[in-house]
Amino acid sequence: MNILVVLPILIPFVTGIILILLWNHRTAQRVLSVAGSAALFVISIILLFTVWQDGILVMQMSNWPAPFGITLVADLLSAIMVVLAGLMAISVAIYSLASMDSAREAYGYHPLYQILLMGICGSFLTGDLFNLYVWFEVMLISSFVLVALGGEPNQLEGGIKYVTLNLISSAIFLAAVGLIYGLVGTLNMADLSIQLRQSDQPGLVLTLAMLFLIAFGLKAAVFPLFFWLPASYHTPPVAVSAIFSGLLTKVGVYTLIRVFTLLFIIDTAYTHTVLMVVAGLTMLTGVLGAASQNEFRRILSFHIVSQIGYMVMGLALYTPLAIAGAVFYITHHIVVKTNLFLVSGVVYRLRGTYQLKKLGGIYSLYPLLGVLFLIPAFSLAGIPPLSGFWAKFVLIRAGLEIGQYTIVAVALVVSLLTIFSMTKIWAEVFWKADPNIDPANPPENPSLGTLAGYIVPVVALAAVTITIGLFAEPFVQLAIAAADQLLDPNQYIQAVRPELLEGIVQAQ
Amino acid sequence: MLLAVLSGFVLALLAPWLYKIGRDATGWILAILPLALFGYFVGFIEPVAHGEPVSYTYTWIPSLNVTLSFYVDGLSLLFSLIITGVGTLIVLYGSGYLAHDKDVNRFFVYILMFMASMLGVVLSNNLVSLFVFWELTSVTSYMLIGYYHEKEESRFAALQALLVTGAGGLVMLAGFVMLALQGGSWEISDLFAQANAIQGDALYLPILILILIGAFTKSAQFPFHFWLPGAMAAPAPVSAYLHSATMVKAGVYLVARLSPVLGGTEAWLYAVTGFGAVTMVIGAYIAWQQTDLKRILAYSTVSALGILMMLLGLGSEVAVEAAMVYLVVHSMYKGSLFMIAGAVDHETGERHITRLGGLLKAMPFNGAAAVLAAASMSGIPLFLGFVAKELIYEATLDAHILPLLITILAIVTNILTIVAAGMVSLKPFFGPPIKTPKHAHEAPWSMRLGPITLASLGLILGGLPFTVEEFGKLIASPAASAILAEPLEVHLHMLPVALSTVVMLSAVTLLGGIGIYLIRLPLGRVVAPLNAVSAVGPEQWYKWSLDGMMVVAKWQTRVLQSGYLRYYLIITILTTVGLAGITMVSQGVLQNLSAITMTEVYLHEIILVVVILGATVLVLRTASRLTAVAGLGVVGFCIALLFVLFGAPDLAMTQFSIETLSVILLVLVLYKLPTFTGFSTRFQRARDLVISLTGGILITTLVLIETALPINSRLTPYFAENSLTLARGHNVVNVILVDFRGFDTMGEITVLGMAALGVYGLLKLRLGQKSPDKGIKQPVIPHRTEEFYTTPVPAQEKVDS
Amino acid sequence: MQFSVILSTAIRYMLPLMLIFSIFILLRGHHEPGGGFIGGLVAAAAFALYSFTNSLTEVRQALRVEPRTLIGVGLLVAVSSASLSLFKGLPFMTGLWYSETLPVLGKIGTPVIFDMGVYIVVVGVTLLIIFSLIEEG
Amino acid sequence: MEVILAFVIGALYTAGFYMILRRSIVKLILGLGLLGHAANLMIFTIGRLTRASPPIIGHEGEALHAPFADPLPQALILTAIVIGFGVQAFAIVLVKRAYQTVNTDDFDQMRSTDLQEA
Repeated sequence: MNILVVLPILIPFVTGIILILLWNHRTAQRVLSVAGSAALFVISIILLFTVWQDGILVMQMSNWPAPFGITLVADLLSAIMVVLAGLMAISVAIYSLASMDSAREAYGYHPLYQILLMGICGSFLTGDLFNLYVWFEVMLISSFVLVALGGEPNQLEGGIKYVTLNLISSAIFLAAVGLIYGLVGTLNMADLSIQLRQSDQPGLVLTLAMLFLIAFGLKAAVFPLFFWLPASYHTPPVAVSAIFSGLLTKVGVYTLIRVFTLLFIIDTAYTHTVLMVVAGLTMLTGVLGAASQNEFRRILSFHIVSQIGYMVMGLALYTPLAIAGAVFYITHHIVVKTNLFLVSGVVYRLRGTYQLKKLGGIYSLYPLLGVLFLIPAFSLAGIPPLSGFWAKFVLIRAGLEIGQYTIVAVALVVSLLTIFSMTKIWAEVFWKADPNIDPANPPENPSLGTLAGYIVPVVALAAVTITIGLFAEPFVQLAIAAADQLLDPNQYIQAVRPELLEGIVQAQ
Repeated sequence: MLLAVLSGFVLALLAPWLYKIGRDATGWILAILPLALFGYFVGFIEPVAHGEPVSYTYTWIPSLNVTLSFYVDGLSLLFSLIITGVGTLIVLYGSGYLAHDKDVNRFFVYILMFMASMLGVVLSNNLVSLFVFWELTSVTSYMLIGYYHEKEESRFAALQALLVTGAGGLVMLAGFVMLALQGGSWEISDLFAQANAIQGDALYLPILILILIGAFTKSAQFPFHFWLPGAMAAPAPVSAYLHSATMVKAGVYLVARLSPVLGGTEAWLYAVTGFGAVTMVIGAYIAWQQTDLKRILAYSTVSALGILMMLLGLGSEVAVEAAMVYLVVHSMYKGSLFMIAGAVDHETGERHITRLGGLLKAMPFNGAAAVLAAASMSGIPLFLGFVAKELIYEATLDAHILPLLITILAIVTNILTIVAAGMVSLKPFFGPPIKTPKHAHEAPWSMRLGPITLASLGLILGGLPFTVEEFGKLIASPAASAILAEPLEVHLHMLPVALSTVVMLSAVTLLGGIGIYLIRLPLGRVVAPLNAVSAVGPEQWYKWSLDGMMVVAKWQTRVLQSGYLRYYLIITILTTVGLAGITMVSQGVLQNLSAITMTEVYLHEIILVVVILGATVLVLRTASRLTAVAGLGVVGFCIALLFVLFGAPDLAMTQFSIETLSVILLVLVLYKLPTFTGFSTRFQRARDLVISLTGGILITTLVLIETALPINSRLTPYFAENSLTLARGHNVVNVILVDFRGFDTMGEITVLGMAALGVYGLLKLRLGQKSPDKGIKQPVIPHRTEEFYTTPVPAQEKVDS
Repeated sequence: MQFSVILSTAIRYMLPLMLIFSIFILLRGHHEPGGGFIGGLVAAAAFALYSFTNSLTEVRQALRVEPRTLIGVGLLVAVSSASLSLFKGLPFMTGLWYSETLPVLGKIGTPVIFDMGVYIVVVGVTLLIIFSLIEEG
Repeated sequence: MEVILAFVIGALYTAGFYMILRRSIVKLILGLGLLGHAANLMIFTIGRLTRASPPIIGHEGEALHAPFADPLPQALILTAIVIGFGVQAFAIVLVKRAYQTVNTDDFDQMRSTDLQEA
């Protein structure tokens, strides 16, 4: 037992509680929010290193042996996800200090932010299917509130769609959990892995797999379930968009990877073919959606959808290299996508709009900001040697290795279209001359130094992107090791409770 | 070697700071690096010409077989010398050309990065590293072409170049990966030995096509050639460097590099030679009809690249040797002519040859350089261009396929090339002076050095028997041997040893060129109608595909992201039913339905069920909000009763209290909302009912099947056994809630808490309007005065964002 | 809403009774149907009723703490009881039981305290929602 | 009884789906409420029905003795009910606020966040 497993949930939880108790103390809230996020980041890194060194970490909640209680499990994938959550947490927390308006701060932005993190970390760490539902709900309710907090008309409109579709997803998830319990009588994922593999109702298991695909696919915003995302992600303050864009859909992807490597592997030819189709269509529709947009954050939102397709593609290919590709892709994508939203926020801070038509001239005035945009943008587009290139390279290679030419072709086309829409932002926002230049009334152009709260996280995340790109080896190794774990569910089961494996032996 | 390749990147990053110190002298300082690198590579000439290639390997990403491995043989050395040599002159030239431009430091950054990337391309032995550098050249060229980024034309050209070469690059990447997988190695030098295996594989043809597409886009081969003239929106130094001497040759380099692996087959011969030949003719034909100095040069570059490709496709000893000599010749004359064109443009403000003339007096140095370069371009004896042209004819006459046709095409191309040479050198500098927008004067030294050096090199190398031979022995032949993967013995001669067909062809070409030059204006008018064809040319294809993509994108987004929540829901429901339903049917799950058995039912249970169904119908049909809420409440209470009946008192109590709360809440909130209005048509209602029914049927089926199966809870016996003894509670449900699965409850109360905070925040905080002050942070609102928000705000106007 | 004086007085006296009843439900929850959730709802209902007959200010005075703070405190109680075991080197939420039986409370252990946390949160949540809606008008 | 309830659940789901497909935002909320009921009843039924033996250990016994209702689905539903309540309470208020800003019950008036600005 290792306390590290539960800390990523406890730290934001306790921080959030204290922030609720310090409701009217703005300064204390700001300090604590950053401190809590920093603590989460530090602990997450320690967790990852421990898992990397000692193998999968497990904690049986309330000390009941699996499968009877709730088990927390940190394998490499979980640990990686938690580290990413920690990194985003601290980056966006700092960014929020500068960008969040005091009105929203006064109505619980900081505690909600922490509880959101708690829900995200809980989703990554739990080894129990129903408990996963609970963490999903924790995450969702916080995100619901964050989307709508402030009550601007756009927020409310987008919020309703966001809330409704996610509630549907939760309802399907809950129903599927009930059905799974009714079928095999257990909720622990390790135990489920065994029971579902040995079920005498394989057809029913596959049917339930489809329900989970829908429930998690909706959270991950895959085709054709992504509508809530472009409808809402551009409505809240940019810090909220940023943390959402980085982490929320990735929780969906994480759970897809989890259940389709651990639970539903009874007929991968069937399930993963469905996933492959989903992946291809998600990539395409997402990027085409982005191409048709003319607003900074909407383009970025559609790109989230498109990129999710790549991650699902890795899962669908279902080879060690492909899964490693998916894991690497998630790592890269979270950093890059969050950063792009942060940059959009800086531009908004400077010009007060996200409309490409009304923007321009940023590169001439702020060359550094231009570079800070180009790093994540080119990375997203897969330009080497940035992180996104390696992510795409691994997936393309994995696809070609097993002769899946169609999906590779789609991935390449989408890659080109990604370049297209990233350069569109670049050309319109940064290169083009500022369309509103009014010589009589020049716009205020604060130096970037005065925007330190905005710029520091952007620089840090850009540095991470470059590091992952230039020194990709350890990250690739990590992804490959995570993939090896994922493709051998017995490792997971062994770590949760070795006795469970006896069930397999007897059955064989 | 690693330092040699990467130093350019490092210096690029330092350039802005150096510029702050060095100002106008920065170019001279920065030029030291390419010059030093040039010297460094000169040091390789002797050993490479005599011995084995040198290779260096540095680990990078071993898990993916990616190494930073560099391979110096004749081929990569020749390219490295061009890149660094011309690079030195370009950095100087650029510093003069852009001296008064505020963004000149950015030029330095990108040009140095480009140079380093280009070095990486030609030196990399690892396919992935090569691709990395390859893409970097695309990206840096994007930034360079878009240097004058406030002009729409520049942005368009930059994007066009990036998309065309980027698309090719991505296709090529697939080819690379397949090549490496088939060949069993990611190192090019290892693949040489696998040539037979690769060429025998079923995937050979796809691999070849994919890689050639990459090379053809980069080297502006037909039908991808159009981006190159477009790229003339770039400043002159960029055109001189990227679009004549280096980047566009990357495709040529790649074809040459992979010749030993992929070359020698019929497919190779036809594809590379064919596309090369077509490109060379088309390029030359369009070139002489242009009037813009840079566009003439751009199309003639396309033509030259076609010649190079064609020669590599022919693949004979003499063809490859010709390619290498011509490559060097072209880099020198074309680089110098681009710089001269830039200087003319820079100093006169004009680059249309029809409006230029008699500049020799004002610009003697550039004029002289132009004449020298044009002479080499025209292939006049004593210039290296002549040597190249002789070799080209030798190669075409000797071709394996259609030697006559290819030779004729080559002659036509060369004749038109001579015309173009005359147009860019004679027309602006000789004849009667024409007044130009700016008062013409000679360019500064930084801008003279490059043209003069490169132009005179054609004479220096080609003007003496000794230099020609040494050039062949040390530079061209080692490069050609690398392409053929075997030592070759072709000796270069300054002048032909005997009067042969080749010499005759040269003479014809020269005379033809002069003749056509003289009648070019009337001839141009004669052929003008033919140019209508270009309206449906490849450039249009690019525009059409881009427009087409946008149409599709907008259409699919409008359809999918329609904004109607109900369509989103319909799609979601249908997807769920579809996926799960198809799976159920196809996997034979429905067979289980036969196992359903009816168990006993009591009357009070039936009554409850009827009440539930009745209340549900009421909810559906009533026009009153309150009735609907009441109906919903009845459903909830009846379910609570069911819980009581089936042994779940805790559940029942919770359901009762929650239901009460919900009803209160609904009444409180909905009280003020309007009554229902019928929005939907009868058809929509029928459609929605069918869709909903499919969802209901799916669930019913699943429940029926599952309840017919035997249950075997693996957890419950443990709870039954241990609730009291270990967890000290009689009420097992409560024990599960606070102990066995207490962690769930912790999450649950967190959800509750957040929901309450959300309700609170939603009701109190109303930032109705967009902040008026251009997105600058909301006006600071006193933090503790919550009353500030409690004043109800009237329903706001809808604000679009 | 005009309630008669009798009702208003009755509710005033019912308030403590209902609170005691809610605590009774809370405590017996471990052994009989009941528990923190239902107990909390009963307590909240008491205050809600009170708020129908009295002004919100009075209810707030009777409550003494902000409902928001109750949420925080409840969560804090829950998480503290759950964390105790960590200090003993046991997994999170492991039930620790005081060996003696206390009067009224009976056997006391961390799961019971956790349930009290639930109770407080539920009171806070319910009241926060109701108060906000009432203030909204 | 399970068979009958299976159809009741199906009916509730159908009604719920139908309601959320309306253009009225108020009906959306009612539909979500119906779906919540349906899901709870479904899990309850899936856990198999046992009449009148609550899972409470008698004061004389040490453990539960069959027949007893499966306590686990009950605990799960309890959690789900409470979570559902919290989320729905928020959703209700969200709808109310949305109604206040656009001043209509009609969802078709709420498309602006999806559409391009002209």
